Amino acid sequence: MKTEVTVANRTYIVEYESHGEGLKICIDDQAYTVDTNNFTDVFYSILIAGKSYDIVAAGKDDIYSVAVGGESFNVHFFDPRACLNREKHSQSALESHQLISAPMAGRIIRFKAQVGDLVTSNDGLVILEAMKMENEIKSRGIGVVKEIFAAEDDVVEPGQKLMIIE
Amino acid sequence: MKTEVTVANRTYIVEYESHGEGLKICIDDQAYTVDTNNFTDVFYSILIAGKSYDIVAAGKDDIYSVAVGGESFNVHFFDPRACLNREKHSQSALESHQLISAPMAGRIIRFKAQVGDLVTSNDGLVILEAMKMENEIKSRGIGVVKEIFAAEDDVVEPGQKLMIIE
Amino acid sequence: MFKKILIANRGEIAVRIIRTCRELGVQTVAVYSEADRGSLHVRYADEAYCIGPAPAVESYLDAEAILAVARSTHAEAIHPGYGFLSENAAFAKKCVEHDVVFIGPDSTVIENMGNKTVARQIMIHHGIPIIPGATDATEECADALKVAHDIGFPVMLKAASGGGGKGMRIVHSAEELTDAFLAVRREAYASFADSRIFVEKYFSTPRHIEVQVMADNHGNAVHLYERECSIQRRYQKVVEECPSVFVDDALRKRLTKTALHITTVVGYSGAGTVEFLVDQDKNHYFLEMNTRIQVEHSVTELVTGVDMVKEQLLVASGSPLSINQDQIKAVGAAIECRIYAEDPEADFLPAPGPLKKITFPEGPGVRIDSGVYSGWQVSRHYDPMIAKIATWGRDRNEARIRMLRALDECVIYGVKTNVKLHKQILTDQSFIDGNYSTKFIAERIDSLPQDDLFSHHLAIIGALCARLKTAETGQHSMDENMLQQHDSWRMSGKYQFWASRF
Amino acid sequence: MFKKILIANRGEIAVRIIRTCRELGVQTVAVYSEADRGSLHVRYADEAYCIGPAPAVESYLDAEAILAVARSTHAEAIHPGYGFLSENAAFAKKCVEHDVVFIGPDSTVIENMGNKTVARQIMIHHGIPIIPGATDATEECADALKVAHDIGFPVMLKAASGGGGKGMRIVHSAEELTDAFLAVRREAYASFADSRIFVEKYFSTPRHIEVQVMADNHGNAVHLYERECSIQRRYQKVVEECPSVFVDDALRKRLTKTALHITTVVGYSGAGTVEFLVDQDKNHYFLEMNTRIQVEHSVTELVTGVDMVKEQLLVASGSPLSINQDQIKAVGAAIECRIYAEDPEADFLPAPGPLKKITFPEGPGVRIDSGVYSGWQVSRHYDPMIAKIATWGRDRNEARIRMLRALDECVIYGVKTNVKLHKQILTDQSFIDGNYSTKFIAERIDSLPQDDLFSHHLAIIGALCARLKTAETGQHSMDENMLQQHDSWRMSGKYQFWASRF
Repeated sequence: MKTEVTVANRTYIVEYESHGEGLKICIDDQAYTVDTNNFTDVFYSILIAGKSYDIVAAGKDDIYSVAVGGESFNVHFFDPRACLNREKHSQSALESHQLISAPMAGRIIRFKAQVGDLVTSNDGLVILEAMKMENEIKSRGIGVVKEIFAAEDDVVEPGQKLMIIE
Repeated sequence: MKTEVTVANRTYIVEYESHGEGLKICIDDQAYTVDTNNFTDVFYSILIAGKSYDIVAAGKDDIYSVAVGGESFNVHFFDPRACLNREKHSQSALESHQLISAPMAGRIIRFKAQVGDLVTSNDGLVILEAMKMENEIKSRGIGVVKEIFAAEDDVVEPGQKLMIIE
Repeated sequence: MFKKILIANRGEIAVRIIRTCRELGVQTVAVYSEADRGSLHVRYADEAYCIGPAPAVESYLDAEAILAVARSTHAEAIHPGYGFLSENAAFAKKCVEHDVVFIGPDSTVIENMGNKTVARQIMIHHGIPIIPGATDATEECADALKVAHDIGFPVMLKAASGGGGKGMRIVHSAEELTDAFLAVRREAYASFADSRIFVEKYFSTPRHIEVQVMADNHGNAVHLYERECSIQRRYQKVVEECPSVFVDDALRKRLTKTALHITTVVGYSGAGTVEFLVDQDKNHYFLEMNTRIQVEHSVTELVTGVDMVKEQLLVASGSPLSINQDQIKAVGAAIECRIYAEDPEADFLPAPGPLKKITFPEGPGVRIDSGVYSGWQVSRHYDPMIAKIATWGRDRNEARIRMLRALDECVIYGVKTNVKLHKQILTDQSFIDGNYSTKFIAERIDSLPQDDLFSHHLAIIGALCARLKTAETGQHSMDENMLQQHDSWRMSGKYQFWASRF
Repeated sequence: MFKKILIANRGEIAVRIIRTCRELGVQTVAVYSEADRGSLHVRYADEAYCIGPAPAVESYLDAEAILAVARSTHAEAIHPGYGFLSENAAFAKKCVEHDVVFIGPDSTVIENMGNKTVARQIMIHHGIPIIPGATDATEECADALKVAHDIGFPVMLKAASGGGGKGMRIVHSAEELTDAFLAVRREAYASFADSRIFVEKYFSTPRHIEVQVMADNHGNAVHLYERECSIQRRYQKVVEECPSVFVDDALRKRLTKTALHITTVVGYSGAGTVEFLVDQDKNHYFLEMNTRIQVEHSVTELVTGVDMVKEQLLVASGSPLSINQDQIKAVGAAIECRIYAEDPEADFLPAPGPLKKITFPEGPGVRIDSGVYSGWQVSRHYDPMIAKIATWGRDRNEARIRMLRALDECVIYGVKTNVKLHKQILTDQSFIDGNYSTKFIAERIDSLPQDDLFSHHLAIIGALCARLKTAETGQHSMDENMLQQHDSWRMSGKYQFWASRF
């Protein structure tokens, strides 16, 4: 099986096949023979040429959350034919108008930018209070605020859209 | 709902109904209003009139394994109509001829009783080695060994029948 | 000793208190908000009662609701833990009025120490050094400017009723002062309903060192040595140590003597902490006195062997302290790392969510205090602390490498945490040398190290294992809400002001 | 210090050794049997290699397989842990021949101390008291009878190569002797391929007290105080304490002096334990010397603060001990409870099975050493120890009540355990008073307390919750193999002889 995988904004070409109890895998040009052992739901013990690694992994469809040595990664699989196109499409969409959504649940303290405002990189957009803390959501690019979807004092859920910048 | 339940060889009459987030339950003549919270697969937090208990429980059909304050119990539910009859039947069967099965996996070292031997309470029947230890299975009643189903040096699985005593 | 007490808190500190109560045979009553029905403190207590909705102000800060539970359960005393009502003089007073023992000092002591102006005046009166600056708080920008000119820039603006880092700002010049003053005043009012601000001398490489004290109502007062709490992020402690590598015997003698002096003159009772700022030249200045148990009390317990909650209960129930100064020996060294659910890639924003799997470290010299379990959700309503990991060693370096080992053993899956930050701190040469100030994190730990390629490869292998398992069994090992969200917009912590960290 | 070592063991002790290696920056190589692919020591090691099938004789006892892994991984040393090859002189010798450091004393020391006859002769030669009885082992019943008549009944029969309680029997009269002798001889031959038996004086209320020693190759030898190991079931330690409440300063001085004397005269190196029998009148008799780390070393570590595995590695790598006698202070008291998967209702038969859920205690003064995790299976092939729980307190009673608190926090679901037995022991008045001998469990803990009715009611409520959840979600929370089997036939432990407990 051959697929593309992204981890932390890097894309890798992955080829793999089952190999006894484990698997053979080639990531870009690096080949590994992996002995895997899954003892309880999400814990995997991995042996690669005798080296032992403890990995936690779970997910569904094409997205997996993996913890390796105290760090966690989101790993995305792509169908090389269909998905890449979809990805490209959504990226271009993102570039023409940028959607600001709440990264966490919280209460909106204040909008620092209003409809029509020109914002540039690092400009504050929204101040969100969560867990007794005021957090400022900043802009990473240039654009004009097109629409605001919430009001001050609103309690928002994670992922709820707050603002569109064009 | 009304049912019979056995715990550690004692039988209780249990009546219960859902009650909001929890349940109302009457065990023999003792009534409880129970607030239950199941946070993760098998852990239950139980509040009865404010008193807090941490219980681990799982099982299927009519048999549940429950841990309460460091002790574990097997809890059997009975359908008052059908099951009691079945139970009675199997109990009488147990009394006429007693089946000795391996309580754990291990290797049979030796049979201390042979076919035709009369055994009484506390007589040794089989010596089973498990986890580097020799364990003697003893008789709790009187009877004659009718049949032996395994040989010395056999490795047996838990529950495998070893002997019938009549 | 009490027969039964109520614990007016949640999370790890409530569990910590229940542990000692169990050892002393004291029955425990937990109170909980609607968000906390499955919380560990509810599970561990003997009794538990709901006191209101998730927002703290409607539950853990609701004095009437808590006192009603105390009354109906016949709890003889209330342990407030840290945060919430622990330094609320009105609550302490109300407890006494309701004939319930408040486990802490007298309400007037709480009031005096909670009011920075009063506290400073007491210190000045008794000849205890305080930080140069205003001894009176002000709501007026002009006053602030005048003080700043007197003591010279840089100065620190501090909300009079603030604490735990909330409502603080450094100002380097007169130009910056007005904006900063207004911001702090706004935050101070929003958080504490008190707009008064202190202006004080700002030190460039200060150490934050505190002395643990305990006093009973029989005239005994002891210190339990110092804690080094300079490793902070935005005025919030991240790593604490006992003892401080910066404190030599002469300074230790001065610090503990001053702390005991304060304990005596304010008429203290129970466990308290005197916080000092220590400058490069080892001058010490009184900062404040915390009239409650601290988060970081575990390092003191590891080094002295004293169960501080036990002593709190002894004192509150009228017994003398079970230890005198000669019996309190500091043996070895201890370090504590506060493990938070926060996102290091998003400037350490709180990252509430489901703790799908947790494995805590074990083995020699490791102490765990947590209020969570696999399956529990870190709530957005409260402080996102997952656990305190503390290690003890024969010396500081043994404690340090043991902590690194412990952090490596720690598996927390489901939410992002600051574990990697701790590893960075503990392996930084300045930390190893003990050569650091409260600026340490800001100056030394400015960016996350790059992932190495191999960790990406391992992540892919792990993901592939999970994917093949799903394909094989047709079952997802876990539901999808465990997947951590990434947002393409960065969040800044510039406006992060914590009210609930201690 | 070594760069890389191999750990020729499994379970908690392998994990314990890996922990110290990680702290010292020493790479670790684990070896495992086919049954142990998912074992915690495999997961925690840097490298891991399979060395054979589940039976220990084909894997953990296979010296050639282990040395082959050491060679191919360039491991510089082998830590044998306890059990398995740890006291195998031939293996220690073979390591040296293969140019691999054996982490333990010289093979001749292991050989001498492993041979009870030789060990006793050395002790007699150096004027160290031994238990009255034969100094020569015999295979002949007639010899045994003669010795028994000389020293008087009751006598103890002991397999010459035995250990850990296997191959031991008390004989009260000449009539019983023949049968018992033959039984012990048969067991001894089956277990150790050595039919020789010692006959020695049997004491009615003996204490089993051992002294921890450490020596390096630079002429330094120190003791780390004593451990009280009298709480035993069928000659197997169940609860250990440090220090012993029975040992006064005068006895402690004699015990530690004797232990150091032995350490010196046998040319010891590394960590060792000198076991003594102490009678009612506080006379001490040398029993044996264990030339390896003990299960119960954690109580000594808690009280002295010394990481004993670290010292073992230092000594084996040629460094001197990092501590001298003056630096080793005993502070407070520690207790260890060995948590086993065994069925208290079936005479403490091993109860292998799936550890579905485990929650270990946390908080002040608690140390956990385990080799298991939620989801792991306790194998029928090896020792069924789940974990060691150790607690430290300022005094013995604080350690004791802390242990009771810790045991209450401990949730082990899926297999039966001896947790309740520990609670019985720790709340028994004789134990509280410190007034007990090796007969304690046999005499005081003869039957399990009755369940109270309310715990049945709670069990029913719990079962009902699980049943209603199943009905609601249609999912069983766990598979059925977790249900514990009950057999209507009792099993007796009369023939239980453990070869793998230490």
